[in-house]
Amino acid sequence: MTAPLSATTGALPVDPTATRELSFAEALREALGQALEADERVFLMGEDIAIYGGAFQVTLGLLERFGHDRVMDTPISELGSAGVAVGAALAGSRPILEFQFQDFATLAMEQIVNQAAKIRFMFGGKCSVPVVFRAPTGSGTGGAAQHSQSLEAWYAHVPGLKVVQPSNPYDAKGLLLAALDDPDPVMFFEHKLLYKVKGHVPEAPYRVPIGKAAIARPGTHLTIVASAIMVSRSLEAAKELAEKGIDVEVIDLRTLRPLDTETIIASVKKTTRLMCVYEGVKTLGIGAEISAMIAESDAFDYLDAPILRLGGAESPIPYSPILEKAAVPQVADIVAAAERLAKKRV
Amino acid sequence: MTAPLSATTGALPVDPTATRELSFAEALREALGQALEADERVFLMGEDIAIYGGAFQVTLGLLERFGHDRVMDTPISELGSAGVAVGAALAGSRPILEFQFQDFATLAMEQIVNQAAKIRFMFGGKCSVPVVFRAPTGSGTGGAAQHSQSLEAWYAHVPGLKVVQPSNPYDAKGLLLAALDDPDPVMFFEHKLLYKVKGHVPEAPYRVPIGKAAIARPGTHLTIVASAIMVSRSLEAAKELAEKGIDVEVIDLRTLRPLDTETIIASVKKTTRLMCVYEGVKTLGIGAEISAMIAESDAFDYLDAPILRLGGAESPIPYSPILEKAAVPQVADIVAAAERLAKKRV
Amino acid sequence: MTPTTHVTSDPDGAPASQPVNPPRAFSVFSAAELKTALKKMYLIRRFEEAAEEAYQRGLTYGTMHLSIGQEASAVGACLPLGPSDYITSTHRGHGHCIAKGADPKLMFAEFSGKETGYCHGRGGSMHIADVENGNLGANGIVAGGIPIAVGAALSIKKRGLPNVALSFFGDGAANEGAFHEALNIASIWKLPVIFVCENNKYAMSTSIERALSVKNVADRAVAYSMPGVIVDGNSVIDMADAVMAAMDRAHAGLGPTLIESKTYRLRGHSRSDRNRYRTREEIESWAARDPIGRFEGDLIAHGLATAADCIAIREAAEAEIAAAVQFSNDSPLPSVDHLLSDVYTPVEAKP
Amino acid sequence: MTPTTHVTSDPDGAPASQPVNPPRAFSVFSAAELKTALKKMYLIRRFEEAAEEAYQRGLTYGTMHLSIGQEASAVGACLPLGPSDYITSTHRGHGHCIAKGADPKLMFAEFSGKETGYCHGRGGSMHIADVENGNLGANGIVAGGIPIAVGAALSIKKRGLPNVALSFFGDGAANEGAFHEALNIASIWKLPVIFVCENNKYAMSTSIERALSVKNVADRAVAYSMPGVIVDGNSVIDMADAVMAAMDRAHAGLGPTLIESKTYRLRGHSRSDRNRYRTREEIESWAARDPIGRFEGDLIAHGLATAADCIAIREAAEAEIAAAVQFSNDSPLPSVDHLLSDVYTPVEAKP
Ligand SMILES: Cc1ncc(C[n+]2csc(CCOP(=O)(O)OP(=O)(O)O)c2C)c(N)n1
Ligand SMILES: Cc1ncc(C[n+]2csc(CCOP(=O)(O)OP(=O)(O)O)c2C)c(N)n1
Ligand SMILES: [Mg+2]
Ligand SMILES: [Mg+2]
Repeated sequence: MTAPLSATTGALPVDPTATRELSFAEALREALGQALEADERVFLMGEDIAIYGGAFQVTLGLLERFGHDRVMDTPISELGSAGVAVGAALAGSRPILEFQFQDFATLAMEQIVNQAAKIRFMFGGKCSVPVVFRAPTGSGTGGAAQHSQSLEAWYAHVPGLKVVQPSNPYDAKGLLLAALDDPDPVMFFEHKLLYKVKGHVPEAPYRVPIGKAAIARPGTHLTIVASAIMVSRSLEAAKELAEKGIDVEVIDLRTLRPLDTETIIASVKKTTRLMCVYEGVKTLGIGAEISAMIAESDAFDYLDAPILRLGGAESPIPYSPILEKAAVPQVADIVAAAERLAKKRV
Repeated sequence: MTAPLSATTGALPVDPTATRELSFAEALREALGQALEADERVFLMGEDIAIYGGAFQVTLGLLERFGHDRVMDTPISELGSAGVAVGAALAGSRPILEFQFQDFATLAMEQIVNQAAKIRFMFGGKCSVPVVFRAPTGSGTGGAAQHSQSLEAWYAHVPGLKVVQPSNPYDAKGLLLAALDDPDPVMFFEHKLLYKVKGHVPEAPYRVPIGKAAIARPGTHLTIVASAIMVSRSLEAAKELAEKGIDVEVIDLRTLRPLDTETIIASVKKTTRLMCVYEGVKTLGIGAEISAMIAESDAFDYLDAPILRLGGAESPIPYSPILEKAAVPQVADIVAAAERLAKKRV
Repeated sequence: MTPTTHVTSDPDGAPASQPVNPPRAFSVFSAAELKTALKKMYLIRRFEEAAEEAYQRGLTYGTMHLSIGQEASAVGACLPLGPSDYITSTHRGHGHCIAKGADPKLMFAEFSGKETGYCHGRGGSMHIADVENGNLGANGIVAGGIPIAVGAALSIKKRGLPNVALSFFGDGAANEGAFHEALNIASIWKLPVIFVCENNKYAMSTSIERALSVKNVADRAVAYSMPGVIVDGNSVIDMADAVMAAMDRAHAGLGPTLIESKTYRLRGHSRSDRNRYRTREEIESWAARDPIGRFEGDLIAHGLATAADCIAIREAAEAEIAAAVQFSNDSPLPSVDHLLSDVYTPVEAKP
Repeated sequence: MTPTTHVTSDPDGAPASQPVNPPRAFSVFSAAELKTALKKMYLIRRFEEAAEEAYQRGLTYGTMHLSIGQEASAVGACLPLGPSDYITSTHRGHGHCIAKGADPKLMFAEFSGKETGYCHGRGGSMHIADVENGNLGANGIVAGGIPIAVGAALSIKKRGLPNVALSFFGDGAANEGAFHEALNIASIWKLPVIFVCENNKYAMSTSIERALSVKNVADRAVAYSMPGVIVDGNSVIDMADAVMAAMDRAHAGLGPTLIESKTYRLRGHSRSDRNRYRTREEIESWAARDPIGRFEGDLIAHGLATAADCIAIREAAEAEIAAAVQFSNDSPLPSVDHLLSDVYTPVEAKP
């Protein structure tokens, strides 16, 4: 995991000599703890987040520090809990609701999409709904079809929501604090395979702005746009590709809504080739939007090859590890696709 | 509304002298009645579909013909009803569940997406879930933000589902009968503004195959891909555009999943210009997929201009009619955009 | 387990007119306050009639759900509430809105899609809200407001405020999962929330007999260890008394109450209703129990108002609604240039 | 309203060991059938232990939810069912699956992600299903199977079949909206469905005291006008008796029953559980009420089996599971070439 390379990409300046390392989960926990300390309106809700510390242990220890009033175990009631969070936000609190898996937020779509996302608009801009919905996403843990989905694109399709998906511990903390500052509802997606990944994380609170992508690796031949776990896979692929003489620029989206179209367009104009790598199902996954956005932008004229999408398979996520791996892009897939794309010409 | 023009687009041959006209709602009702007659496994469920005849009167009169056992009013329990439909389908029945508005299916996403769509796959292909979920969609009736959504793209993102969206009475009947034959779960979306639109509908049962688009109007300068109400708007725009010397080909998608990529690709290769017109929110709406699909296909090389998307505004649907109209593409918007696109060159 | 409290109940499910104890509302509220309540009932009635007229004259758009016949339920339930208490409302929300103190001018303008409306024309009939004054909005989603009220109550409790949140919903909403989850959460966390189910016997065309597995919605209270109270929803006084008792419980930290208001809507479900599912006799029998005349009778019987007062109040309400309609008619439409301006909250860049 | 039937219940919520009436199961089932039930309990126990071993040896993947301690609930509930009766199960579904008659070989292969498994490796532990034999599947979604069972019961009723659908779920599931909606629908339509809530006191780490607004899940039956029955879930005989009574009701067209099986899981919630939320004493006290020893005692006391029989049965079960593990180990992995082949049903082109 690399911290953002340049201040122009939206990150705050980072002391290059700093070496304090935290895992992605620890970074989130630190952000939550700092938010709970800084603002008494903030509280956490979710299934098994208190005593158990959350299914992925993100909230471990926060109960001991902040008590049951601030770190609340909910019954298994996703829709009700989401509505409670919306109501609390409307009444002046700052709730953070954890869905145990993103898949279970399907039960709460009504409150997320019909209420949280639309209330400000429906009410004529007279109020805001400052709620953060956190959820672990993605495959790779053997969770099978109902515990492995990457449905981020659904939320990115909904005006009124912001959708954030960090790829490394530094961004995890900074984006979570930014999400908490945000007056509007933010969907905060955490890829399960990242939780144990370590990286540099400053202790003092900082924000990574929502809506700014990062250039995770600058390059000249080809642009890869990715988020979450696909950023590290793309960076790994980029190393291999560099050895083959293909210099890849990797853009870490960080935010899926609003999209940082500027950063992507600028990169495509530079490299003239675009590949979108994402774990969600290929059809109508986030890569569809990025591709379409470029195809209607003035970057279209710069393209030297068709736009390639490497997305999840058109199937539910299977259980057996061999199938599970085959269902989402792996490093080798990225390398192979990028090689093909680099050779292609219009 | 025009019936499909050519047998190669997937429609059964239609007697050109036939003139029997039905409204879109009547066509659906006829299909439901014929299905109930033909197959005793078929039954209808939904809120107020029996005595009331459904919020849009699609099922009016079916209670009288088939009785409460076949035409069942449910409590207001979208999630439970969807699960009941899934269970009945698994056990050998052929349920058709009507959501009163597509917006309320947000309450049933769990059963639709985690269960109906995935059961066959999760169970290793050992069973099917033959259920049809019907739902009225779209704006234009003053329903405001929670009664006007066009979230078709969500479902089209989900492997295991098929997604159908007829644009005229002929297709409405034929696609609904095809959906009922289909062994897998089908989302069947009916645009509210179409219910009263009339068109030719043969009385005898017939099928319009799922997965085949129709060329609603052949043309040479520019391809418009649309579905539902946007097909008639695009056809109307095409007339105006023809007067301005722009000969538009209008493709009626009919099915959003699986997409008929072949028909779209062939059209784009012919016209070299593509515009996607859809009511769903522009970002990640169905046009994103069509654009991306073309941008990675060999049709990319044929493009003489960027791909244009004309989608819904990045806002919830507002109540006030003047705003509501502004939030989704109207005929004049299509004409203006097509003119722009026809002039553009790469 | 607190048992369901049936105040009184005839076999038809319609409670008799007087509760057993002397009504508390008469001792708590002044004559002026009670007359304001009567005025609100007239405002509601006239608002709904004006809405109906506008529709019949083709001046409005969209659907609408009128609460004519249910005025006592809305006004009585809101009578004990202060501006810092919250309510959540429903698709049939005009009455709740007026009862909670909304300005009919801004409501009618909203109903008419005008820029001057509560929501600048974005929301319309089903989304009128006034968050600042504790109205967290009508709601187009059946049962959608129930968990939201629970959340507001949670926020109240966290901040140690002396308030409550009150959620209105219909009998149909009691079959939604959101009802179940919300009541369970409210109960285990002992939140200051009051659930007011307005049971008007039908959810659209579906009678409670065909959709609800219990006779009374209040019978479900036991499943959440909270009191279930059946109230004559056509009596302002009975409704106010029930809500005051629930507020006492809430303020004492004892948690939520489920109040079932037995009432009836005299109009169709919405503008498209053809009334195929109920009899003229039933409608007429309920029309005879008109909540406004009933409340006037109560006030006169207790010497709190005269017949002349009542007429004056009605006329004032009529004038106010006429002015509201005029205000709305004179108001501009929203500008399409601002379509996107209320989707997100403008954020000051953080340093 | 049928009142909640507490068979017997101590203050701890744990029912005493013997119901009041002489158990019906002993007169209904032959010694051979009861011994098969004992065998199934051993199969479940050994299956779970083998799963645990495989996990500890790093041979499996994903998560798993073991039902050790809950064998009587699964086996007793399924004992009266025939192959044409349906069940829906949960994330903790291995026991239900074996109880309903699944082949442990195909189950272990599925658990291990092998092509020879019930689902060809697509489903894994949480999705083992055998639709042909009436098992509509384990389910990764808490409460996800409840409305599905109601739908199967609806289909049964429509076709006039003499069957039932039985839905297993946990105490945690009783707080989901799906539970509420499904029970209401089952009640109003009088469907032949049996709801079996396995209350093992915790949903993951969350004790019922902190999540459930009633003392017993069965207390909620009254909200759906159905009988609520509390059963000692560690007794095969009590479970079978309760299900038989519910089947009688269903067959008579009287509709659903809610059975609450009081039981306990002796292992952690899933492989990642650190058991922070319960005491060693509690676990040990339940371990002392082991359902297998209990059932053996019942059989021996009634002269239906000898101690030697029991040992033989256990050994046979152990051998069968060992063979299942071997079968699984010898089985091939799925081929990635067929990743997409089971997403949609192949359709013959219609003429
Ligand atoms: C989730 C949801 N389902 C269905 C509807 C459509 N609908 C609007 S009102 C209504 C009936 C509501 O009945 P009830 O709760 O009794 O309220 P009432 O209309 O009688 O005041 C229905 C079915 C909706 N708005 N939301
Ligand atoms: C809808 C949903 N929410 C949350 C989860 C995560 N989860 C899996 S099992 C479980 C606890 C279930 O408790 P209970 O229903 O009592 O069953 P038990 O595990 O005790 O057998 C939770 C929270 C899930 N699988 N599905
Ligand atoms: Mg009602
Ligand atoms: Mg449990």
